[in-house]
Amino acid sequence: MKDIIKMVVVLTVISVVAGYLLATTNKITKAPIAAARLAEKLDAMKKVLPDYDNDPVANTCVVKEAGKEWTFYVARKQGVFVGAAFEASSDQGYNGTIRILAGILPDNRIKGLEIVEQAETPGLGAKISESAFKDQFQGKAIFSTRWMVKKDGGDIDAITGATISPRAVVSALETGLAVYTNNFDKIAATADR
Amino acid sequence: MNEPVEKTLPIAAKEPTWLASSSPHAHSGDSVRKIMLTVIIALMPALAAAGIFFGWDALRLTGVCIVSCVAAEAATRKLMRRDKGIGDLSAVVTGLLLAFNLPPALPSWMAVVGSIVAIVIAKQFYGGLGYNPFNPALIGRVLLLISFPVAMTTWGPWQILSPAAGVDAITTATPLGLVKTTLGTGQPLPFVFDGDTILQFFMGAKNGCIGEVSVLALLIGGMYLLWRRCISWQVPVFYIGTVAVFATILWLADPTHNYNPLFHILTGGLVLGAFFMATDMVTTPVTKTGLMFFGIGCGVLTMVIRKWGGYPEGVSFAILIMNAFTPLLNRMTRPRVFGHGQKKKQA
Amino acid sequence: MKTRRAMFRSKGGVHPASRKRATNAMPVEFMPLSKVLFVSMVQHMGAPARPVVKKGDAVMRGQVLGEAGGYVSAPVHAPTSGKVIAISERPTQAGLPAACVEIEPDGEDRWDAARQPGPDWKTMEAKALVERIVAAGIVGMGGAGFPTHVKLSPPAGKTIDTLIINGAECEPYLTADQRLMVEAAQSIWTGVQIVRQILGARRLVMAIEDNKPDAIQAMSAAMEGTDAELVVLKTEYPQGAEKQLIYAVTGREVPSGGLPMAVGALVENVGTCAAIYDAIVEGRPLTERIVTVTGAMVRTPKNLRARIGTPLADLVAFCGGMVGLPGKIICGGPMMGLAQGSLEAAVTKTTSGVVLLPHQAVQQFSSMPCISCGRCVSACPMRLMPNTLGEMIEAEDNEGAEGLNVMDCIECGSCAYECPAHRPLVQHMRQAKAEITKQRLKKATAAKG
Amino acid sequence: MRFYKELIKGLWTENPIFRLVLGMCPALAITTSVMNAIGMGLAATFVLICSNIAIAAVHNIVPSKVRIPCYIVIIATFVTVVDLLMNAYLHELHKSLGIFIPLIVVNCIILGRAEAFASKNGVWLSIADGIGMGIGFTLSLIVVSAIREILGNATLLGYAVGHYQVALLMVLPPGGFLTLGCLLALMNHIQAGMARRSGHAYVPPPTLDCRHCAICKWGE
Repeated sequence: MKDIIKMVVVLTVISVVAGYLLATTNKITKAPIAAARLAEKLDAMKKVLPDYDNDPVANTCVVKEAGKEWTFYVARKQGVFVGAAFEASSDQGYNGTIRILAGILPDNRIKGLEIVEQAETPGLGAKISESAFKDQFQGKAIFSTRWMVKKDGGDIDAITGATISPRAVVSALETGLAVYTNNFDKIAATADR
Repeated sequence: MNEPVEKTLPIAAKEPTWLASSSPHAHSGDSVRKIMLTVIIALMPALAAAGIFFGWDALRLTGVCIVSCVAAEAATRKLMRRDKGIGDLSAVVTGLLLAFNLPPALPSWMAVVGSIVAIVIAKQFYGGLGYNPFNPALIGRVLLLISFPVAMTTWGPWQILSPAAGVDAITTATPLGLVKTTLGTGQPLPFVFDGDTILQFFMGAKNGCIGEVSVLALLIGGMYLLWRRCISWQVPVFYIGTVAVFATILWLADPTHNYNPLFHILTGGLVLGAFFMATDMVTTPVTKTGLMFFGIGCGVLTMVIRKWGGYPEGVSFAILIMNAFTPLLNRMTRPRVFGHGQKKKQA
Repeated sequence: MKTRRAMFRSKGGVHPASRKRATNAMPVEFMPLSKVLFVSMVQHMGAPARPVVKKGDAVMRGQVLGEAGGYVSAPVHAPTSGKVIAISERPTQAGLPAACVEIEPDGEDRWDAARQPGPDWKTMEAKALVERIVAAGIVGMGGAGFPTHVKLSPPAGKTIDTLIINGAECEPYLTADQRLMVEAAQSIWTGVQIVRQILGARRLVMAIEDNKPDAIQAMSAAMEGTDAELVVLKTEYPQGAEKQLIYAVTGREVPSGGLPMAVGALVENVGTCAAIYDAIVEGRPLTERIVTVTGAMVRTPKNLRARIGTPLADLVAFCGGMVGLPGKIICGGPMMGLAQGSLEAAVTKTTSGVVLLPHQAVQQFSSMPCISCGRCVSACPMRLMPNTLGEMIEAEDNEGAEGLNVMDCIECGSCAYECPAHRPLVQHMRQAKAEITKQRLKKATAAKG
Repeated sequence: MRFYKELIKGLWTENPIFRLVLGMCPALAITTSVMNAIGMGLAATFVLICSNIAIAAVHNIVPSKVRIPCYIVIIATFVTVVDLLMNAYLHELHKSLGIFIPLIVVNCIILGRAEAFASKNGVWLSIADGIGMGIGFTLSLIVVSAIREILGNATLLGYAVGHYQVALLMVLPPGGFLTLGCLLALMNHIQAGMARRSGHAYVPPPTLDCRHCAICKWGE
């Protein structure tokens, strides 16, 4: 009986001390973590959107389509709509889901494309994260481009030895673009907050 | 008859000059070296076919692989102070099989890397001939495939004899690669699989690794091996049979997204694998039942990889995976010992 | 009588070149008496015989030289008349020293006065017949040398319904049994009937391999008009092994560790049956046997009727000597026989042949690793896995080997015959079996003490 | 003196990766780049030192029946602290190490040292043990990852080391197994040589099948 009480007490004390330690750490790191995450996102936005002076991360338009919720980040400069960015994903990757962030200019051209998340084969499919692949999307008109890799009869250069990953990127982009064009009016009209 | 005879022994009886070892004193006369030699002979038609279809490249790769395998074997054996030399010819077989699994345009130095990996890591590190759990040539090939995917999947142009309407007759993909791409994206099939194409695939005028293209040449070699009792019929029959059955089921279920079973048999490394790689004695089961299951397993895995996997071809991976099952199959298919009533379940 | 093919084919087995053609058509010749006969007291399985003569004694042919050393043992008789010149220790064919009575023949070859033909065997009791067999020193002449009377005295309650006469002679080279069947079919047949009377066996089967058509013909002529069966076996080694033969003829499997009587069967060699005929009808104890002297290194291969105790060197010399240095000299067949270090050993009751192999025909064992070709697994008539067993035993895992039934190994040599890596598999098995037997004995004594 | 001995044993004689063969999961998973190896190594070292201190301090009062839960709680606490701190201040590294930071909890080195050392020794020696083991672990990871990064990515610490055809396999999981296996073999070989020179017989670990493999006898 005495043993059991001792066990309970010791475990409780250790857990309480541990809990206190964790709570403190969490308190200290909460703000920096949030800041780091935000910085990460803003950094990506800067890459895919033109110059803006609003806060696109806060200025969003949520659309429900194709069974998914799409978030469009609207960028403005001096109140004028200068572009929108959205995240899209495809599970047709070689090794799981690929998530991209794409930015579109008001003249219906792509401003930029970033790979947010991927687990493709290093040195092969993972080359979709390299600028040699990503940069080809810049300036492509969203309506006149055939959104397929060249091997499948489209306009997008694939990576040597890896067709699957670029194909997944293109398919994610194409789906996102369709949602964007369908809801363009609503997105462009999103009021600044 | 009652006259005692003189002892007229031609040699001194006290000093034995002959062997007094254990029975049996007779032997079938077969040896590891002879088996390896038979395999080498059986691979010659395929080598000739490779020479016809790929020319200089085929001979270059074969030469490089054999020389570097034998050199690696000799060097490792010397360094490890292993008694037997390269006389068993197993390194030559490994070199030949590795070369047969390489695309014709592969740079020579990559072939050397593959050979060294096959001999040193896949074979000698495990203890040499007889102790390697995996087929050394396939380990060499898979390592090259994973390490240098671009070089290992770059092919020259070849012409399809019966292209489907509106599809280019010249392509730089393998037949399996073509089918994987087009069926995967729902596009029309690139060729009509009629008599001309079937014959073309059977003879070997197509893209592929240098030793796998000519089904005819491989069948000649395979029959020779069967006739010389170097391989048992179970593996090739059940391997190719399983692929055929699997492919037929898929094809009947959905002919628009699956290809003809005959196509699956005539393309890729299936025939090379079924007759020469999945029959490697060291890495396959010893019992006939075990070999049967081995063949079926290889067939299922090959089709699963071809149908659902990332690579268009799965023979190498299928055989290597089944190699890992060999000890288990040996244990599971242990024959019932004579005079033991029921099959003994051994822990 | 009906003749049929064997109905059951056991798994495994090998097909070595038979090489019987050198001697299978040669009539048996009498081997002249040697200057000295070396009669070993170890002629059989079980306890050695005890010498009952001493140096200087004059002996007659058929006189007892050594009496049985126990129940599982057999007496040894003088092969000819002469003088005992020494009782020495000499190596047997297996190379181990054993007591040996050396006899200098007087050349007259007079039979012991006590010898007399028996009464009509058909009127004799089984017990009396067995007693005469014991007295005649008859042992299994196929090779193992198990005392015959032990086999013929099954414990009460055990019935033997099938008697199988082994004329398979599946070992390559040997033709002693084949010639005996061709030349003395009637004696064999009488011997068989005596055995059948002792056992009261319902079914009688004569089993001969299909590569001996002359023997099949001779035996079927002798058996004409009886209810016995003649089973023609497909030639395969080791078809003549007791358990394999019973299976091929009856489809019954002798249980592991059991005797043939467990499945109601009994196997007797044709030579043994002829010896039983000699003992019962002629009253002659076992003092000679047929030995095939053959192999590429013998000048003129022959089948010889040789006295027990004849030195092997004399046999070879009578056949014209050697044509060169042999690679191996084997007592018995090349699959299970004993390799001889010298020609000093002498003929025993179980010496069915002397084979002189050339160097190139001799198996050279090596220490190469197993390449898992599986040929030994296909060849093993007991359906063991010699490859795994060999590796286990090399790793000194005798317990593991016991678990994989190494004790069932009959040491037929099929695995090592097939092995392309020339691994000494049979040697491994013997070593493990000896080791396990030793451990079991130790355990048994410990349990007792 | 004892302190010094406990400090250096982790570097060679009781190196956690190459001698004790502990912590294989991170050694195979995150050694694709030297940067990852350093990050993982230091994170594990930090946890190891902290947990060693904490466990050495409390081991006298913890009943032996609940000692494993107690140790796990202590270890998990420090791991979470490291996880949060890295997320906050070393965000990029935290992203590339991913799931492997929380998994330090089940890294056998940490619990292994807690059981084998910290629970039997004082705080002072446990610090030495933690530092030594941690540094040994980190250095081992650096060796493995350097080989993999150079061969598989043609870089070292992110800087290009030359222009050549890289072997992708090296930065994929099989490359981890290959590298680690070869290094373990080399280590056994060196160990065998050292034992021989000092006049001892080298006894390989009994669980290994040493009948056929002769790598540790290479060149004898």
